[in-house]
Amino acid sequence: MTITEKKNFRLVGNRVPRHDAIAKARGEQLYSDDWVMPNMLYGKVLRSKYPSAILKGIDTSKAKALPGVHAVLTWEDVPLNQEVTKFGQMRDVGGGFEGLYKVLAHGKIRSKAEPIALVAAETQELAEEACKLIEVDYEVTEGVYDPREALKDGAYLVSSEDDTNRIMDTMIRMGDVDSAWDKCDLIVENDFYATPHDHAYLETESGMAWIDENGVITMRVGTQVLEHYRTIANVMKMPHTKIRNMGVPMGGGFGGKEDITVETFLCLLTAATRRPVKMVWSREESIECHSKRHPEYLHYKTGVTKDGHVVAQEVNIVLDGGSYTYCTPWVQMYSTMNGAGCYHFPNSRCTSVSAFTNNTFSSANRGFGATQTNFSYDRQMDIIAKKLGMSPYEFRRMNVLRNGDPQHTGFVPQGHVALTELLDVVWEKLNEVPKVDYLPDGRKFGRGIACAQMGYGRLCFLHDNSRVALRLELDGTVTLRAGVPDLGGGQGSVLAQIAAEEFGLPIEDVHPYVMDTHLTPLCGTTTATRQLYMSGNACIEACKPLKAALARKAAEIIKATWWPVTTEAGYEWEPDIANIEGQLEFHDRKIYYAPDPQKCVDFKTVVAHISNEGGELFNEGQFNAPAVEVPDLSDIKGQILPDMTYTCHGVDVAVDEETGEYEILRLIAAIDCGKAINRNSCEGQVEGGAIYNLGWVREDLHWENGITKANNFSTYLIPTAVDAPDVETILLESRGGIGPYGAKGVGEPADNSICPATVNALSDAVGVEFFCTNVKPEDVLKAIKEKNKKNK
Amino acid sequence: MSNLLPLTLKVNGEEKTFLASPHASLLRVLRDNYYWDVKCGCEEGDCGTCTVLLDGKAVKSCITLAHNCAGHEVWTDKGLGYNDEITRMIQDAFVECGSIQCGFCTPGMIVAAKHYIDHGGIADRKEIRKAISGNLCRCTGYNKIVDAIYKVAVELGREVR
Amino acid sequence: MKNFEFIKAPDVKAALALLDKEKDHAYLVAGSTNAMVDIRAGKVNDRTLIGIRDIDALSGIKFSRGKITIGAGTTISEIANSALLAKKAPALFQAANDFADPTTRNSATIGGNIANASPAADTAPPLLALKAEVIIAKKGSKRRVPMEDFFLGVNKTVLEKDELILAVEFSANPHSAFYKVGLRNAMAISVVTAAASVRKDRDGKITDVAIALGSVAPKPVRAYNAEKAVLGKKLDDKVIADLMKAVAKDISPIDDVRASAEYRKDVAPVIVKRVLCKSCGICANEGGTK
Amino acid sequence: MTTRILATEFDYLKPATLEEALKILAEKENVRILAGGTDVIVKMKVAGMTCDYLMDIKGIDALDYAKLDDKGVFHIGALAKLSHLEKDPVIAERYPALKEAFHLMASISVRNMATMAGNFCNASPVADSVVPSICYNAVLTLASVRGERTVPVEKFFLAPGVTVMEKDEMLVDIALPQPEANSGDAFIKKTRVRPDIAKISVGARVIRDGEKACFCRIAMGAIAATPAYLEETSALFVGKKVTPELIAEVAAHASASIRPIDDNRTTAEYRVAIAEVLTKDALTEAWRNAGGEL
Amino acid sequence: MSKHDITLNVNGKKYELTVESNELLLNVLRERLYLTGSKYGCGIAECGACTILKDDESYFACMVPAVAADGWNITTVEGLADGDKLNPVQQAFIDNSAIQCGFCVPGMVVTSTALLRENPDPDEDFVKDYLRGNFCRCTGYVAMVKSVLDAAGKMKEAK
Repeated sequence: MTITEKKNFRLVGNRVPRHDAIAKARGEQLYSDDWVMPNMLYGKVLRSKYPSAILKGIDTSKAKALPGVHAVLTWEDVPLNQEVTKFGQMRDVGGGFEGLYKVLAHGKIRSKAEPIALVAAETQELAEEACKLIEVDYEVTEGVYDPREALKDGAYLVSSEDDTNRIMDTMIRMGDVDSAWDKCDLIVENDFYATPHDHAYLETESGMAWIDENGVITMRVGTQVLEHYRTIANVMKMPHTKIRNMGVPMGGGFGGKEDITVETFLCLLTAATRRPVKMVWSREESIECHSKRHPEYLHYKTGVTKDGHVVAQEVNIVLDGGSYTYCTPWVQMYSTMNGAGCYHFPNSRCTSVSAFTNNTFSSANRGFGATQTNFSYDRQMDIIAKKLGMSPYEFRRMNVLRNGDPQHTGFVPQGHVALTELLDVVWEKLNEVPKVDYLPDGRKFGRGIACAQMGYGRLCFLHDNSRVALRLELDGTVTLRAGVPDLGGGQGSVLAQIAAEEFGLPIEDVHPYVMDTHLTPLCGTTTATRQLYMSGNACIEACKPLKAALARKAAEIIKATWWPVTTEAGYEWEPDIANIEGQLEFHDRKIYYAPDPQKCVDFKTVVAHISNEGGELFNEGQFNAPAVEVPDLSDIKGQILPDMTYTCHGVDVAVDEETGEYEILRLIAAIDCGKAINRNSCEGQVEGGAIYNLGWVREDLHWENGITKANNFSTYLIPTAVDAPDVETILLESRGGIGPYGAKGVGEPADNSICPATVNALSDAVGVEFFCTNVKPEDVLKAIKEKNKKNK
Repeated sequence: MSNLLPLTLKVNGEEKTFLASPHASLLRVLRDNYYWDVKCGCEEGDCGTCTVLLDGKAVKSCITLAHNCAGHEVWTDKGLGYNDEITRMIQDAFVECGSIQCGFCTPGMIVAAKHYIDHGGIADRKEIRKAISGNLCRCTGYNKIVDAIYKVAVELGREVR
Repeated sequence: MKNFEFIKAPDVKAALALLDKEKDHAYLVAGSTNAMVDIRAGKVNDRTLIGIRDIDALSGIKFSRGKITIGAGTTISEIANSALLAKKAPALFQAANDFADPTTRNSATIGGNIANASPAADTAPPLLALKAEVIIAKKGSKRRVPMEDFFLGVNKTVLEKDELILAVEFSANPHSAFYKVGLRNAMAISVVTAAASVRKDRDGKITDVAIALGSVAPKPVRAYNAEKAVLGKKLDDKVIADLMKAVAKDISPIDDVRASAEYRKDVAPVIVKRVLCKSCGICANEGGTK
Repeated sequence: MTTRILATEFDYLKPATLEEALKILAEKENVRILAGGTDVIVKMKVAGMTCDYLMDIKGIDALDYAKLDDKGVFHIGALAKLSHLEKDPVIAERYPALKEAFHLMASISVRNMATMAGNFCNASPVADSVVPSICYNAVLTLASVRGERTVPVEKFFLAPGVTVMEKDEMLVDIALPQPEANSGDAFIKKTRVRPDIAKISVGARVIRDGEKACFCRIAMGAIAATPAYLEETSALFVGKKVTPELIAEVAAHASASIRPIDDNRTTAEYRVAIAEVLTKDALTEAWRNAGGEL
Repeated sequence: MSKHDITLNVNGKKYELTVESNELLLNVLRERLYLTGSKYGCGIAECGACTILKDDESYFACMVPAVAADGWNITTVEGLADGDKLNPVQQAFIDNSAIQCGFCVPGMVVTSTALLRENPDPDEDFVKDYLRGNFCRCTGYVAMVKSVLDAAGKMKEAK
């Protein structure tokens, strides 16, 4: 257990207001669309009308002739139209992990709304008009829209660069599944379907780019991966020093702003016109064009003994990668690793395959593949518990992982495994309200529980690391510089809080400067719930040498102030005060000698002394995650993720059996966060994640042969304030994480186990099993009607 | 392109005349004149990030015809924050209660809360949720936002349910 | 390219004059919660926008001699907060409170809602159930059209190009109710809506009834067959069963992005039963209350 | 006071013909004429000069000429630019001192914009193009709706920035008589830095008759309220055998007869001292240019 | 105050603007056309930082009311280069490292360009004299004069 000993925290663990909260409340926070420049042009993307076609030709002459249009670009104008997709990893991984990224369509059009041409014009109306004047010669082809069809021989080939639709195969196994079936008293097989899910962040993709006086293409685009500047530089055939993203806080990301969105288009247009260009996607464009959560078809075959012990489980997953690779291989790793989930199966095997289709491309979405399997394996366990006549709580409690149990790749996580405690606390809280069959208003009551595990920190074979820079200012405050993209999780503020805690300063004395590819040290991506873990530790690393220097100087000053004993022969030190340095504590802008707090010195004074002597007031600390080699994908063994975070959710629902409408009466969310650094932010992630994952049960993109029918906020319905129940959050602090002060990552884990818990509750209420993450009133009513027909 | 007509509005207490095309939305007129605390999340009246006060009533500026507001008074979150005590209380409560994550929905949310409080809003979580049901938020799950508005209603001595 | 003009009409007379002058080009704009969406989507172009938001004469709720008159310019908020309507026309009051969200309700007007004539217009079923009349004016003349004749089809009404809705009028009826099924509890275009209003004699027999449904046909419809099934009878399980069977004949729902026709066929009878029972003051046992 | 903007308000007029311009001058009050603007705009920025109307005469092509008339007199129109005059062959041949004056004025960009007439109307005591003009007996033509009148250059100036022009008059032409045979001239200007306004400038023109000068005009800038014609001193030079001594005597008289002032460019004392030296040099050079020996 | 609709042809592009009678050409170029190459240095026609070309002659933009410049064919420093290809003077200034702070350089290169159009083969004195209206505080003009002569030489070779 790597628990740092610091017990008496002053700031860590409190509800600390964030440094940017006031600006956001006052409406002064500027986002990607809040910026204009003189001579600015408006950029627009012409997108494919068909999900699957061959691009025969593009005639841009009429568009170019329209007065006020300054650039019309197609794939020929892109210096390097195809590049390998990277996601800020410092190490080349290859092996099918880094797929193809095409800037503008060429050859086969692979999904609806794939970018074909770019326009820059003096007004938005002109840009729209110009797009209409571009004539595209499509040869519409049949396309393939189901990954299982795409994998069959002779299926329509989505990509013009590969000779198969198959993206990647992986397999994880433990024990001997094949021989274990006969040890099972009950074998249950089910097929689950995880639906595509849109991030629906409130701020659509937008940003600006301009060329500065020295020819550096500077962008102001909110993105979760600042390191995309490398890919863009390659595409523009420019040195990595000359593409800069002066990052902007995002109006939500959730993984949707992890891929390149507007950046490359802006760079191409500003290079072509030598004028600043702004591009803002409409909501319709955002929903149709950016990535979705991977739709997954999961087949579960689970064997258990009659007294409730799980014996064996076979999982086969088919992922719909959509039109381009993007994050599919990474998501597939998470899904495969999490196939059997947080249950201790002596024998398990999970195979997965991902395939191209002509649907919108799938990539990162909060949960990153773990949510799809979490829904399936927890539903499967719920179904089995019912078949065994056991309480869903007891059955789970018997089989969840415990400290020392290996993951399915054989690796034993060092962090604390709190699944049993979480189950206990949620079940107890749920049962504070007695379970009933019917509510007084006649609605059917249902209760469900589910638990989950999800990694935090990136895949270990990426050799992930993060850097934070600190500078002691002469007035005793601290400047923190970190290239940490802030998508709303308070990633910047928490680093300031950690630095303030380390130096014993109030939070307002540390100001974070964030998100600039070239002026702030790169912290790595804001993905995989890694920032608190990686950058938090990097921040502590950065503090260490500075604290050491401060302690050394403080010791000298304290000695000189309080301990000189004058004798005839001059000064004489008391003998036993040699080791002051080791007993100093930092708080309230002072450095105290712990044994006798009256002896202290101002933080500012110590900084001044160091400065006078030309000492270093600046330090950049780096933290490296545990690193492994790329595993053998056909039999993945060893550590894949640095550590896991465990969650458990309990849900009570009321179902109107006549209309199928249902309401979430209670939602209990429990998580072992290791240590809450900023309690408001930690709770915020758990509450926000709960409603985000709850939304997955109701939101439906209505995909039909590659066309997104629900492409705006009046048809793609995310939960409003009246649809979201009050979330009762329970934060367990096991101090068992590998983040700063024993913290664990909570961002994505908070987006797990609510959807299965809700669907478990609905199945409990209606008495019919649901196998799809999306359960609309219509589905509930149909299930009730079929059940009634069967009972007759 | 239709021509631009002069449009006089009182925005955040200042009388101003803008040039706006006949079909321009109040949102576009405000944002094109650098009132950037009025956000655009859908431009269809479905997300609420563009909520402003028009003559004291919360409206969605993206589906409000700008010229229909000629001579009327518009207040945005930023303007209210500097001129209205109640809005300042709501803003501070949002900061203290951790009701803000990405902050994109916050300006519209605060204006909706201001409308609710101004029209006799009581300290009742269900009523508060109804009042902000026109303002989508994807990050917070609405919990802490309701906490903040509840806190302000209590501080103002409203009926507690 | 978008091409519009804008003229502000200070009063009804001016508005009618403009309508007469502009004819096909005219496009009335009050709350504009639908108008702006259509303009942005390009469904409406080359028009003269006539701003009628500030015409006070067009808004207001009046009650005299048992009749309620609601100005076309009255916002849905005013209706949703009207104690008078809560008592005298609960169907319309409930519909207004289920309408989109409070912020949209501050702009949207009842006139705009029925003029736009969406099959899912929330205020239509209650007005149909309350047997309202639409008071329409054009330059120099006025006419009254019963609600049931007002709608012609999807986004189509009897309104001529140069006509303006002045108000809707109906006789108060506390025995009326409304129920909406939507995919969300706010900002949700209705999947099915139902409204009913009844008059009963002393021993509970229904002497007069009107039932209406939304989102189940090209236009909001009266459920004549359902009405026949209960007229002159006292509500009991058999009558309710007949009622629910009859509803199927009144509706012709379609599949759309919100729900399937089958679901609408299943749900419509249920919510008709609920609104009728509520109108009659019988607390339906399996009713879902929001 | 700011020089980043024109913080004064006025209406801008641009007459297309001279008649129209003169009508404006007659009818409107407080009108300022804008040609090159290098004096007017500076005074509006720093000297608080204001006007109700700024009349831009650059639209009147008729005023843009520099040509000989049939009687051999050289006429310079109101819009003739200093840089063009500097390169004008007739001036180079007939009025070398004037060419030298033009060349030494301000900078190439100012000379591209400014007009000779403008330099006159600005009526600075140091106007470089005025000093040689005095020596050449220039005659100015002032036009108004009431008609035209001519004024010899030495009579044109009354005080710094003030001329004999009436409110409704406009300087339209500067006429330079044909210089007589064996006449010689010179123009010397002393400044702190090259493009600066002169500390003192001296012009001299003589006509040689054998060993004597039958005509002499000496003029000086920056030593009096207006560009000065030292009539008395000039007279001393005429009718005597020209010798270095005579030149020295005349120079001494010149320096004694002037009452210069101190200003931020130099002191009165320095001007008096230098006046003598420059007059000597100017006369020597003029006499040589007229073919005389010393 | 009067308003005037004027047309300025700047660097080959036509701009139609409405200007107040007292708006100066320099401010219109900088704040309305965003051509911030021409600089404000003194405002009283002394320093040359605001030098532009009218046709081929160098003018001080701070001395001209914008309304008086109606119809002019103006070249600013931004108009000297042809895309990425700098004009000979600009290139010479770089090659001879004649640029330090660079604030006077726009005026300097514009005036030098006019110089070479007027006199393609100047000597050192002519250059020094021609540039006397363009102040520079960093370089002491030495490298700049050398650059103009270098540019003249290169242009002669190119012919």
